[in-house]
Amino acid sequence: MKSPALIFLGAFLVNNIILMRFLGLCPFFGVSTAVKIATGMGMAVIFVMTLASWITWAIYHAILLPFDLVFLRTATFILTIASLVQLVEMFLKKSYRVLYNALGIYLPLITTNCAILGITFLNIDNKFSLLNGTVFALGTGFGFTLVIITFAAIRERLDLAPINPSLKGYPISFIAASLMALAFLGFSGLFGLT
Amino acid sequence: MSKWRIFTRGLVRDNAVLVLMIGLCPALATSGTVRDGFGMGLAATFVLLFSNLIISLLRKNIPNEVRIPIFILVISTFVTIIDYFMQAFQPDLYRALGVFVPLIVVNCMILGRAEAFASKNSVFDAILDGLGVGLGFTLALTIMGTVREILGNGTFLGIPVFGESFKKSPVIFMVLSPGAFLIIGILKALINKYVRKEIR
Amino acid sequence: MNELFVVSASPHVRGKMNIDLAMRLVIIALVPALSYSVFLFGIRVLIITAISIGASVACEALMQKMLGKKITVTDGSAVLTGLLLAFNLPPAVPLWLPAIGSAFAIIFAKQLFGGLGYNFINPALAGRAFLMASWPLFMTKAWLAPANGTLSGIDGITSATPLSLLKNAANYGDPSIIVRQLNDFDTIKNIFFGNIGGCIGETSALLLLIGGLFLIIIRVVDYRIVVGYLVSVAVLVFVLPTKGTLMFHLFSGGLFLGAFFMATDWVTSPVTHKGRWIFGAGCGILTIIIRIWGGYPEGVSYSILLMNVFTPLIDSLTKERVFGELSKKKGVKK
Amino acid sequence: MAILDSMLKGFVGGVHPPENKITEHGGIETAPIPKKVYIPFSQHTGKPACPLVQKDDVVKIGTKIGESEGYISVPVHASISGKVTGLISHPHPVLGCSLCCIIESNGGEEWEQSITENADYETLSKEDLVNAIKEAGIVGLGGAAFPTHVKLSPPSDKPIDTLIVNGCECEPMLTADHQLMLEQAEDIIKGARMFQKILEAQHLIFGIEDNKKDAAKIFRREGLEVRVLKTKYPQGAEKQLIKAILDREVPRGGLPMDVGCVVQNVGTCYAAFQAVAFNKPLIDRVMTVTGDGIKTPKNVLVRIGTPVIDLIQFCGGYTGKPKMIIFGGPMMGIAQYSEAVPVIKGTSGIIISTQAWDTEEGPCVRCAHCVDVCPMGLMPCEIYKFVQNKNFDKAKEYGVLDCIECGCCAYDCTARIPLVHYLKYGKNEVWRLSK
Repeated sequence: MKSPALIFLGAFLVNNIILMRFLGLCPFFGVSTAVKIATGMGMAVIFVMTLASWITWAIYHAILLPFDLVFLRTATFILTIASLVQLVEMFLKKSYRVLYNALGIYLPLITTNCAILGITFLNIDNKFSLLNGTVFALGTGFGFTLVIITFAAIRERLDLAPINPSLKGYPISFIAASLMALAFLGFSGLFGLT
Repeated sequence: MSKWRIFTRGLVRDNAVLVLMIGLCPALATSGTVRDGFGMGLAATFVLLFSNLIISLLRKNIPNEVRIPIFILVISTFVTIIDYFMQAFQPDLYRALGVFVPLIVVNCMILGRAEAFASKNSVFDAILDGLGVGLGFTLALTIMGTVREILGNGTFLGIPVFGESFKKSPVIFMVLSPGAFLIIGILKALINKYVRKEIR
Repeated sequence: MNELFVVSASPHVRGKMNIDLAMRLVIIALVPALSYSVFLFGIRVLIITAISIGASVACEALMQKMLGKKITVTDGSAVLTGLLLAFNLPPAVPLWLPAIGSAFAIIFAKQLFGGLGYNFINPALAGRAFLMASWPLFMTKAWLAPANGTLSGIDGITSATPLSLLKNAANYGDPSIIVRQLNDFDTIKNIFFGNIGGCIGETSALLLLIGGLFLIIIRVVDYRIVVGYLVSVAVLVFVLPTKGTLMFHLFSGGLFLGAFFMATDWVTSPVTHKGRWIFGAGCGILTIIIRIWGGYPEGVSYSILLMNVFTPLIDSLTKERVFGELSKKKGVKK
Repeated sequence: MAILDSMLKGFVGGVHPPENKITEHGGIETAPIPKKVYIPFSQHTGKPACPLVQKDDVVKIGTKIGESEGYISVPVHASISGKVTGLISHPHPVLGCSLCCIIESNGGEEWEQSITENADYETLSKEDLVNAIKEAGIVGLGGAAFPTHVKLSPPSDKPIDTLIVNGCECEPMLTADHQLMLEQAEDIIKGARMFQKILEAQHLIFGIEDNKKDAAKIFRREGLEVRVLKTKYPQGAEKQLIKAILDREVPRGGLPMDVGCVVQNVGTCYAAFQAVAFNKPLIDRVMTVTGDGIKTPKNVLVRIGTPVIDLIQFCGGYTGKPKMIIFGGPMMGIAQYSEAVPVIKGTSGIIISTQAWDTEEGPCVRCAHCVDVCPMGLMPCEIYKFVQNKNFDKAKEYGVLDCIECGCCAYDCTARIPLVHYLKYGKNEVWRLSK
């Protein structure tokens, strides 16, 4: 069993959710036009991802496993996350106005973010305990945030470059992401993690 | 709109991955080999086809306020079916695709077709649309899988191409994650340059 | 006389440094290391370098033509990319390898992004990382023993460079003896003067140091990045659990090549002063982390690549202090 | 080296172009009275003066031909005696074209009667002194031509403790201020003392670069406080000079008076003294005519409005085929397309050059030399890209409005990008958009 610190680093750098696991690509390309926006999105993802991993872990271990309903996993998880996001949005709007203003517009986008659901599935597939699952979700969320903010800064620079019209937009972003992933290969094998 | 147009629109003109740039996660993650890409494409097509079918059948009975949860339920039912089916009959493929099989449920392509097309059109049209979009997705993944497998592994469906010496030292980069990003970037650029104009 | 005079924007005098000159000066600063490498590993080094440079220049010209731009291969930047890529290759790689690496570097890391000045990641290092990902065997095993020396700098061990020996000492004999040998004065001397195996351009720390100092003095290379890099490496060697001594870590591998010539690449390093310190320190930290805990024996090129990726972010977070800004302390008197 | 530079007291950044001060020991020669002068009504920062004369009016030297319009404005005076032959639009060294009064000389030197020695000027009140300076049309002669009386009337809530007299002349090639300091030190000191009295400043400090030690010596001998500064461009820019001498930073968007300082150029001190002690309006100035395109480079005392061609003849004509005529120094001067442009109050020098810069600009390679040398701590390489992409919000955020257009960035640009040009354009657009 790997220690929580290694799980965190693995999820944060080595198996970065976006660059290595290909999860959450829609927000990665869609919400990375400016550093400020990307930061908001990243924070929202960290927040929701951690909450979601707790709740789905509880549902899985308290309901689905004991009652032999594992086959309902996909359906329950996605509905749980969708309603969780709704609840969080309502709760923030009422009680934490500042946080709501910062994260509010990103919350609805998160429902369709496969990263959240993916992490809850991976938590189960890896048979993580609650602690490890939390650490894993946090590491993943930070990895997501780091990469999306960095990518946003790169794209701000790409906007000013004389790029061929047929490469503008998605193609050059993909190629930039490819080079980013290439650089992140430098982390592979860190602490023996693969 | 002719039936043929409904089918081909999803296949080519509004190809989910290569033109609309949706459903990217599975497209990049599972296109390391032809088999994985094709398998993933078919799995998604299955879900798309049947969710379109059911939603189109029920379209007059679904209350508008709760339509999204119901769509998700329908979709996740078929995702669970294909999930268990592949686990039973294609264990190798299932292992290769990993978490991306259950994640078909959040593929915006599927929910998007349910919302935009199946819930408003006849059953036959919905089937055609589902098939078109699904096969378009399969096509894109297969193309990417082909390029990446040939370059990155020196094989096509496991059969060596370009001789044994290339198979010994292929461009491994292509099967790694940066290769996936690079290939789709190049494909998208080529489409922008040569194809997009003519279709419009 | 009714002819109109030339009207151009001020200033009407210009400094001596320009892009072409700077590129040529960097190339000149690298020539000693290259010549020494030819002496060490033979004429093959020259062939690899020539192929690398040739492919790089050819791809640059081809891409510029295809993208409908002015062909500017004479500015020397493509030559420098090719040269630096060759410097990062083991001397016994197959001859097609540098050509492919150069092509990747120029096409995907540079020209598609808009050419010189717009690439966000060092093309030569991107080329190297691409080769490393694709053909790891060639990139980590194709060493040649230097003339009058051994690959490791230690007598009797001929299959590993000093850094991989440090990392996997157990594979080559008794680890404690090997580590002691590696940190011997004789070994360090071999490493410093370049009497060891390694990538084409990284063997002689001394010659790289001379070239690098020359570039710092003529202001082509910013001292902040170099100092930040080397100092952070030095500090971490003391703080972190590593078997190598300070001298061993500073002189071995591509550290000097990276710190003086590649991390300091104008285009891909931050423009702010604070940013340059951060960039240099970040490179040093990542280098040592990869050397100690990473999956590769050497971390220089990946550390620089990673910091290249963070450069735009560093730039936007570390704006220079504008004159008169927040000058509560000094500005408003009374 | 850069490390040492930043440790020395002074401002950060700056460049040191070749000085080329070939007229350093030349002395000041008086140019002959031109046959015709073209006197623009706008020679200063602020509103142009309002014409007072008409065609065929007869004027004498010192006759007021334009009245100041509003507070930030000064009057304009005739610099020769003769007849007004027209008020037309004529090439202007800064504005392209502008309304000029053309006066044809009658060959004589008839001065306006009021121009007489005012022996008891020291008894005048502060207000009278400021008014006399304004009426004489005195502006900052360092180049910016900002009306002097405005600088001398700071609001009461901003007390001035230090008057700095700027004798830096940091622009390469120019030596007019240097010569003036050598030849007219006495009057400059009297002018500076007068300013000090007006401003009620406790301290009077002369700032002189270390390539003009002889001038510094003269002022020292008079018992004045002189700071010899490192020869570095733009040492003579107000904000940088204050930083170097007093280690105070003028806040962003602020003026020297915000940190209790006023900076006056040595030429301004001289002219203001003349204005008060002899009632002499600003009708001439000392300037340098130099460059490789002129036969005998000189420092000359020139009547305002003299067309540049007359000066070129006075200085022996061109050496070869001239390519450029630059009004001002090589760093901030403005290139002229015609030799008909007249000398105006702010013209500190004229450079005739036989070479022109290749204007082709390369791609920015982010060498950050511009960031290193910018005395204002800006990032010209980033700002220029925002301007190029018409992203003026970002340009403003990065401080384009703080640019002092000194030209250091473009001087040191390895890609030969006319950064100052882009920044000026950016500034204008930001101003335009914020209106």
